[in-house]
Amino acid sequence: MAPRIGLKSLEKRRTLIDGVRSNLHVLAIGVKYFVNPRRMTLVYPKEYPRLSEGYRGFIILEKKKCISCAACARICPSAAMKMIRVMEPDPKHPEKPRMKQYPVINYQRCIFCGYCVDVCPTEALYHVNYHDVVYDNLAEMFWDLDTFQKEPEYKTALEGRPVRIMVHEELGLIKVPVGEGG
Amino acid sequence: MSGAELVEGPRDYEATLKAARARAESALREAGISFSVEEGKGFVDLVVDVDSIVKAAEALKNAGFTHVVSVTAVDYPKKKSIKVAYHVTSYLDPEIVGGIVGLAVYLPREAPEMPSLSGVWVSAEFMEREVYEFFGVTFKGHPDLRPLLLIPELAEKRPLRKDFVVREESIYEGVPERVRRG
Amino acid sequence: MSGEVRVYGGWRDDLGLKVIPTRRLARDVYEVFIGPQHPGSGHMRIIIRVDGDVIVEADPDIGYVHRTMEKLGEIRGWIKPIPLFERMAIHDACNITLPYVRAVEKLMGVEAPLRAKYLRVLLCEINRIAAHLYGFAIFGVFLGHSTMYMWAMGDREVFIQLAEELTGARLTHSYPIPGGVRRDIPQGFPDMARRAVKYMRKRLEEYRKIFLDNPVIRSRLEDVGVIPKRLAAELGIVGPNARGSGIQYDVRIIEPYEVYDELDFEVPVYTEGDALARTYVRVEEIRQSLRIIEQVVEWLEKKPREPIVDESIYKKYPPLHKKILESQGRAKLLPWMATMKVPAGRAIGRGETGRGEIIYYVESDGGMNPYRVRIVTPSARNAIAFKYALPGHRVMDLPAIYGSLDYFPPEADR
Amino acid sequence: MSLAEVAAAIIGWPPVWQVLVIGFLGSLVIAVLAVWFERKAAARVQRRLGPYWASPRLGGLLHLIADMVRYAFQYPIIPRTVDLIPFLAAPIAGMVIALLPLAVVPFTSNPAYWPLPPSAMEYSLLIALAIVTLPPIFIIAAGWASNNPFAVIGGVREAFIIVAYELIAILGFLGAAASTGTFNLVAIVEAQGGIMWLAILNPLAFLAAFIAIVMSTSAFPFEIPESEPEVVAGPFTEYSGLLYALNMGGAYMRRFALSIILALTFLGGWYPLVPGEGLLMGYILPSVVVVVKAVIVVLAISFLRAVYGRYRLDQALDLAWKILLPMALAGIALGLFEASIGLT
Repeated sequence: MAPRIGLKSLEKRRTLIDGVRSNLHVLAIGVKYFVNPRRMTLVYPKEYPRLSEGYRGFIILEKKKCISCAACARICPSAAMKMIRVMEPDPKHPEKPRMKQYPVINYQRCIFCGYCVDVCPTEALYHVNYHDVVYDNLAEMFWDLDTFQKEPEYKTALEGRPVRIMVHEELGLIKVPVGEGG
Repeated sequence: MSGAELVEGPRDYEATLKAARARAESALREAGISFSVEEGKGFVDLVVDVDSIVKAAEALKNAGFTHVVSVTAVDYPKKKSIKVAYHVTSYLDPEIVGGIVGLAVYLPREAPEMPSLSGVWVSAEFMEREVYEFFGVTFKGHPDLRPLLLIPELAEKRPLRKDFVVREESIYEGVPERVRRG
Repeated sequence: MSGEVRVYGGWRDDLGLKVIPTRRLARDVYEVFIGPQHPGSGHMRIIIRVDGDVIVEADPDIGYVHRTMEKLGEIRGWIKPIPLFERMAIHDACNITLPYVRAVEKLMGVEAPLRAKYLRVLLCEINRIAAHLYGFAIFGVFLGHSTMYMWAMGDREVFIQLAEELTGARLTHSYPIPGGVRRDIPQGFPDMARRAVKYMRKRLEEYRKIFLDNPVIRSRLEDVGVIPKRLAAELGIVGPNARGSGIQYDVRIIEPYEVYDELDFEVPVYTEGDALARTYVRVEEIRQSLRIIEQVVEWLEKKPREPIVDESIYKKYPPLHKKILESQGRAKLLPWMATMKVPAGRAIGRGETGRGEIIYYVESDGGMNPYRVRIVTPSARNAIAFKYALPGHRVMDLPAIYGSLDYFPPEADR
Repeated sequence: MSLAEVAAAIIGWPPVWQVLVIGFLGSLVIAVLAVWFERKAAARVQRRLGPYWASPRLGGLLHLIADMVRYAFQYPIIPRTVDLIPFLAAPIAGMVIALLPLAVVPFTSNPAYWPLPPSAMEYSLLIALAIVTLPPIFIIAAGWASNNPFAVIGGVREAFIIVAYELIAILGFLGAAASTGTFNLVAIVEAQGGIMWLAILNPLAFLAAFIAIVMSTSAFPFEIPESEPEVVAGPFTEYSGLLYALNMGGAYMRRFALSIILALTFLGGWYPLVPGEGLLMGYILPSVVVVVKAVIVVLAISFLRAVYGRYRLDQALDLAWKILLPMALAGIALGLFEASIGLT
């Protein structure tokens, strides 16, 4: 059980008969797929893939878990995650507002590497399993703190039909329709 | 050389590196070139004088080092020098195949100049052009010394020298007013 | 006209190798700019000078997608460059970042646990197949074979799907981190991988029929763009291109990293050195990668789960992190990683990507940022092959040679 | 005689009718069909959907019409450096002349609907072949007038290809003439009768002629002058908008015209239908049969795109001169032999 070098050489140039035969092979395989195409196409957005739970899509903040450590902003490779300071009431002393910092995210820059989610010590950030969301303008893509706490509306789901993409032994990829919420 | 001598199975890189280093050192000694050794993890640099580098390169080439894998330049502003290392290795010699040995010189930071080794190792040609544009090292005798990746105006700035500073944004910067208000 | 000797063909064994200088030929040759906005060039330009239909001289002019990787690598700490570097060859993301991670590991003195090594190899081989299929797709388009393009791109999707299940991202996995990997295999992954392997084996047979044995394609590739063994060694070309020329070199064998020395596979070497041989090397490599995936998946399935990060990192994990690693198979990062310091030193990390050997020279001065990251990508080393392989061929051979070298501009330009 | 009658008489005159209606309108419809089929067939082989969104219910059939509308409204950019008159004239003339062979081929055995007088009909095959050789000149002219390296290289390639395929096409079709001993297309069709198609009797000449058609219309695997990876769009690199569409349409029309000649000479023409009296039985139905056969040939050529790559120029020429030319000559010999033993 060890890797090794395998010296090989090409088959020699063949005769005319071989040429005719391989031409026939070519045509036969073309006709084979012409008759039975075994398509892989996903007719997006009529159908859209329901991605797996571990998919690294949009990142959402659960604010009450956040401990303001700024680790997410520090590890962000594309400087998409930023910290802002907000005044908010202190649960212990409701009369005295306190200064706290929270992350906000700029989806113009985010590369969905998921470092922030993985670095968060309290799991205050999580991924949703979609990322095909459209914006009217770039400014909107800089989420403020409120937007960061809500999962964005998944408009594709309104008009499309979800399918789950599976690996198939004969056909490569197949689409299996899933019911709503399934 | 026959096929049996060549690489067949997995190899011990440390042994290869040791052999390559011994080969290179003896080649330089035979050529009567003095050198000092700088250790690294996975390679070794042999530092020679700029006047003897062509002779050293020829000696290494004759010792079986077929090609350059990297012309690595590092800027040391504190030492006022730029180190240019030709990391070379061999494809054809089974004893030292893959072992990386560096042939390095220290050049003054002001007007660094050294003879081109692309006459010895053809594979250095494009990499020398790269060092030229990023560090401003002039290679005398290079067949075609012009910037490779950059446009000439940008190459004038010698972007990989340490005095070309690229500043990273802090984690509080770049948040628009709308978002900062929370 | 001028008394210059015209050089037809970059190399003949009896002439010995000499540097071909550019920009010095006679004026009566026709100059054609292939690229950068050109269907057959990608983001690069090849300035060819043709005499009749024969290329006299080729001057690869690269750099159109240079993204200052080396400079940015110096300012972003040690872990942030990983997602950056994978953008050099986005469909080969794990292969191209792993050597950097290994170089950093060498400097830090940490080592990934065995399970993480297997996981790295798994993703590397998935990436290798995807990268080769991508190469085939582009090659197909170059030769006017649109079916090859669509098939290879479609089948690549299978392996992207595998990678997505494993890492959570289609292409930019950012999977290896110093000391381990980020995720363990999800439920049902081994079966999925086995199905994909079976499927791909069948498809390779069909590829052979419609593409490799297609008389049209065969005649386009045979004896075209021959790079003899000695020239290959002198030019220092890497990967399948070198192995197509009979160079017995593969980093997985020369410096077996991760667990490659424990796996059973073959590194195909063809001696012909023409475009067809380079293509066959890739086909064989896909086959061998499928074998590796099978072995790795079996190992991962059989062996009990263990932490997928280095002991030194794992023992600093708070209970929450350990719970997540056990329940979701997700290895959390620790906050200090963003600003960690790496002991001073110099290391070279290398690995075999789909296109060949990649080398990272990483130097640390003990600070929070790398002092220098020098990256030599396989395509950057293969670029010089254009200069020597093209002359002497017909203009119509240009796409065949370009495609067979599997040159990928974003990777070369860094 | 009213104006309408005059117009009807002009259009009803077989040469005009054949060029304008069967040729131009017919080939427009057929181009829509053929392009759709080409895309759809390639898509099926390539495991994808192909044209779809332009008309989902028709399976994307109207995609080419959408394309043509786009071409029609695209701003045609004419570079300053071109030679203006040839640049503009070449695509138009090329397309018109591509259809001209249809003015001389018969679609029926009923002499009332022949486009040529019976005496000229004796040489109809030769006349058709003579006209067929004209359009490539305009492709070369287009390339030359464009004054662009890619266009010039494309034009030169076209010139090489012409020399190779023209001879083979003519010799291939002459194989049919040799078999039947006449240049009269009507007589050739009649000689084939119901099932004695020359494609079966003389497969060598048929194959040579078929491949020559593939070559002449730059279909795969001989799409060399317009080979995208090296020469962008070959002679048509500088064309845009409607002019580009004319160029592309010209190639389809030439393919269609040549396929009609092939259908007549090798595929039994209007048989199994025997033309009778009257407009319907004597002319329209037989011509529909011929056109259907030609369309099948066009579609078969389109299918090749899905499975073949592109030959190199010198390899295509090699194939033409070393294999197809002897094959076409052998086809003539076979035809003469068959004629001498009275097989046809």
